[in-house]
Amino acid sequence: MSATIASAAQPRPRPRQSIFRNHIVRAVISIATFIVLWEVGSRLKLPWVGDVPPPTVVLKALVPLLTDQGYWYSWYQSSRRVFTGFLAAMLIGIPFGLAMATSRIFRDITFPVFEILRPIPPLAWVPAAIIFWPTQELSIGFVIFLGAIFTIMLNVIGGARSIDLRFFQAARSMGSSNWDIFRRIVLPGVLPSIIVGCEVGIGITWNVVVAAEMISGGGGAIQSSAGGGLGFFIWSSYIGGSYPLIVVGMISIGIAGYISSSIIRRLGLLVTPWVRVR
Amino acid sequence: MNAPAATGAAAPEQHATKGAIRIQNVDKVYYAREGRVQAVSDCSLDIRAGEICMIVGPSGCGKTTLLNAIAGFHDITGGAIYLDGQMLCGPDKPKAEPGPDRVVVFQNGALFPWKTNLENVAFGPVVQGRMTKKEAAEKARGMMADAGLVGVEHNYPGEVSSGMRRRVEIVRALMNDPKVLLLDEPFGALDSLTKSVMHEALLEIYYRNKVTIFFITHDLEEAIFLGHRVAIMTTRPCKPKKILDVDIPHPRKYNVLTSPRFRSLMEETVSAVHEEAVKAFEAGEKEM
Amino acid sequence: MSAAPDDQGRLRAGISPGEIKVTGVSKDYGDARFRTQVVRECTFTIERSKLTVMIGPSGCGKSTLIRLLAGFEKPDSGTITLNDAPVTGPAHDRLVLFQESALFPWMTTWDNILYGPRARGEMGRETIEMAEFLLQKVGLAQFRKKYPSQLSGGMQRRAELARAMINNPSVMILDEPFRGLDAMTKELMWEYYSRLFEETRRTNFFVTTDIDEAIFLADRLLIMSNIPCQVRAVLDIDIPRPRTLLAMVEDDRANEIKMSALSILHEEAMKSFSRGSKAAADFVDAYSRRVKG
Amino acid sequence: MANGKQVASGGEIGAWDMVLYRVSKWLRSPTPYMMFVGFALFFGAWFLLSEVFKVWRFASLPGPREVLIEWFNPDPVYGLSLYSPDYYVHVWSSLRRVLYAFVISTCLGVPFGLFLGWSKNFREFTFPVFETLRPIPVLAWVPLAIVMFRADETPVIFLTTLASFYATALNTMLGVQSIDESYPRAAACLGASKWQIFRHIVIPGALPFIFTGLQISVGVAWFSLVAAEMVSGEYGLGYVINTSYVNVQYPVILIGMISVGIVGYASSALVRLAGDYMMQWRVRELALGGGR
Repeated sequence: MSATIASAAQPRPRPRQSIFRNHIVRAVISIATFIVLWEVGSRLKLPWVGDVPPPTVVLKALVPLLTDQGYWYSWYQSSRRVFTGFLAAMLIGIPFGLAMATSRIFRDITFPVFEILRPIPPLAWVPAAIIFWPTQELSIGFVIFLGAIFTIMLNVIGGARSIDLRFFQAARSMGSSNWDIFRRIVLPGVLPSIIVGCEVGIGITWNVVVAAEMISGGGGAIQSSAGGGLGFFIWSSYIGGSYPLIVVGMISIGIAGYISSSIIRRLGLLVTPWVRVR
Repeated sequence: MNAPAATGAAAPEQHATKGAIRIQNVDKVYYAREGRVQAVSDCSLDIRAGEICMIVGPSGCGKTTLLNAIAGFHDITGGAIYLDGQMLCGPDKPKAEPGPDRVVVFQNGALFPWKTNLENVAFGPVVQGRMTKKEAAEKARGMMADAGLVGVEHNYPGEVSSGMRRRVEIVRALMNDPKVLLLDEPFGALDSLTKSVMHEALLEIYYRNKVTIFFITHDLEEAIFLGHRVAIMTTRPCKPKKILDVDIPHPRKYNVLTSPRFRSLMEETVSAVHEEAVKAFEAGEKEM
Repeated sequence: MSAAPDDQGRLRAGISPGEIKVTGVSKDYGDARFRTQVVRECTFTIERSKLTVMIGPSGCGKSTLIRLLAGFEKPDSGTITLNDAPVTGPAHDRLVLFQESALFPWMTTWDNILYGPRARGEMGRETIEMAEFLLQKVGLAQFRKKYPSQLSGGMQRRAELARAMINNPSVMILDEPFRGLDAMTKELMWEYYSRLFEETRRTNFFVTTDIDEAIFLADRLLIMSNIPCQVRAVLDIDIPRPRTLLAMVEDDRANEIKMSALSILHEEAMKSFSRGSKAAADFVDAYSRRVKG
Repeated sequence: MANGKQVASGGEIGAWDMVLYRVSKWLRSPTPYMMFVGFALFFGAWFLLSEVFKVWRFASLPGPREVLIEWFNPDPVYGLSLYSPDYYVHVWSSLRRVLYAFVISTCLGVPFGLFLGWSKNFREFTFPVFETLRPIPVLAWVPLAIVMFRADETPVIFLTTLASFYATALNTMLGVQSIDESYPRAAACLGASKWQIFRHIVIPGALPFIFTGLQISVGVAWFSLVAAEMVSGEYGLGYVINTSYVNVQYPVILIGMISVGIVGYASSALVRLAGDYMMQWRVRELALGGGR
């Protein structure tokens, strides 16, 4: 229930100060308070927080790293793994999900198997993957793939089911062929759900890659070095006792995860312009 | 003061003495993302105790803003609103307190889906602390029976038809013995045949309870069929353009719809509203 | 929006209005103990170049009938023919406009309108020109690049009309197309739509629950009974076209028709209302006693 | 919607009749038989590849027959089967950790989420911190958690709690924000005080989202628990999976995986049941609106 907008020429006096600014200010206050509390808590050696290095120390540890090749190589390693595993999950998960959504028989056959595999957490697959795949890299890739594929497939199926029946009827009565309906109704109809699935999936992927690298580094499952990565970076910092670097690693992964999910969101909006406008 | 003159021809049956609303030069301005919006401007309207006053205007014309001001959901930026001579909101107190003397029935229905119909109806007196749960349930059962709502007490609102849900909501409002019932397009989403059944049901309830009814709609037939008076509002900003006395005697039944008097009133309204509608329609398209 | 003569010619070009005959059609749903007959022994004709309006209480099986006419489903018994050829499945000679908008949200107005020709591979220069013309006709020329979510309710309906018309169907079937619009926009849409009909004289079948809408639009009015769906009455509405809202309110003949339709409908509405639950039936009972007494 | 559903509710039809009807309809459709085909294909392929033909890398994987025999073996070769008490010790310690984590995260997350949604001031001051910490994967916390809590048990529970907490709090907040504006307004009209609105409107209104959050929360709890147990800790199913690998007891890995799957599935089913129990109104609404 909105009423008309008064002519644009009129000045726009606001009775109170801008809410927008207010809310940014509040966010800054909130994060600053958090950092100060962290600093104080760890300096005072409070229980629990006491062993976490204070932010100033973390910052000091971070600065030399910025020019360190090894650190950036870890970024590269993890990102490469996430990217390939995730790409594989998309390449297999999306067509598979679409097939399940469009063919009743295919769904009836494969969905129950898929449902009994789904509750097994991806990381529980790590040892089995190592036994199966010839190289370390492939087994990590496989686990990452597993982490993302279930979410992507579920979203594809759910998205296809939620397409309005009338769209099919309308298309059918205007003379569409099956292929035309698939290409011009089903595909665009599931696209938004695919993007949502990918966004959630990539979050899981970062979780998995960190753990897989850690397990390969120190947990004992994989004895030989797995060739770095941010998870390994954290784990080796822990083994080496350089605690500030643990925090640096965590923040790095947080940033990497955030960047990758916003890239997906951006790309998603690019390919679904009708969702963007509104 | 510029209260519209009462012609008396359609004066409501004077059983009720409470529930007169005086809306006096009300202004409402708010700031949206697009800038300053004048929703209501210098709007004055007198609603007599115990009458059904229909507010007609195209959607988005600011009718609901007016209702929100009376109910106390929003503040006003100018003017004042009185209920039985008492100021609800005015210059010193821009926002009224929502209270059980002015109960709203919402556009899309606001029965709490997690409570059964009976619990919904009993809700008011219990939270006000006027009755115990048991007393309230007793009274609720009685009132629901009066409105023909038997056998659905222990169903959840989601289980009954939409027409039924609206009736439960009206009964829930009446449980509080309100002075005024504020209805915000309550039948807008119903199909037209169910709607006609609901109109008669609402009148039935009204004849027994005699509360003031402030009824927002954009359906002209509904407005004339139900109302003692019909206030046609201008589009953006909202203020009364024409106030029509509906001198068809109550009680009314659906065959009123084809009576000559009804038709002449309909003509009068259609011509008054049509140009507003076109204006709103065009404005809407321009905005897009 | 008045139509120039050549406009009218263009609109009518390529239209061959059809006639649908429905004979003794029945349709059941569910199976074994849960079987319900939704349509029973329905017989009526949708006459050539006329606007036939069907009215009945909501939930009376009208939508089922539409699915049968469109060919999305098959009747259990009886026949449906278009120009004496039996209807076997969906085809673009019978197009359906659905309740609320069924424009594809991922296509612009322009792509939506051209969907049908594109799907059938009929994208000649003439088609493009026709699309352009129709876009002008429904007043959406500036909105060709907009997505449906950017259009107002009334504009969406008009875009949908254009999307259907470009396929040159011999019959258009409209299932409560103006439901969900607010009452005032709706009335403007009636005027717009009936003018469009008058210009094209295509066979139209229009389903609604609104008596005013029905009388305003119809050449013939079919009044349906409650489940199972059957034709209760057929009224010929002989009010001259073009019609306007004001003229209709003043018209005595319209009022007479309304009166007789209302009395049938009110009865059916009460029945359909009470079908929902036992409580509603009790209510209707008590109510009708009170009204009489 | 002039068909099917509404029509069928004409007569008096009991809930049990409806269940019978649905089951018989399901049995008459191809679905259950296709499901059987699917399982047969999956297990058959696994069996043939790993135990009969021993193709390529499949040879090193334990086959289904081998796993089942070991799992149901009263005298297990590798010391872990349904008959060995150790098995239950592992299951129980994982279960206990998840339970702790779930209870703690629910007790903290639900009120936190409710306040986030209810009070704009609270949200604006606390949510930024929440949002800054959230992108850090829970599993990246593992070493830090070990450093912070030192003991054996607490780091694992902390990690699991953290993962669940995010899901619960976020969904609860969304739940409160999803409540239609007219519900609190209607309550205010009927004379409810602020606290009464919170109790009668905000909490039940957010309940559907809260339970979605709890479902996700159980899922991620198992997800991170297994990882945490694989890296640190003694006992627990994650630990079993990892040590069996190190000790080359391959069938036990599979036993561990299957057990995690079953227990995980059962726990989320429990949460769903609890949700259905607490939200009768939704169950009944959905039962009515079943078909198109």
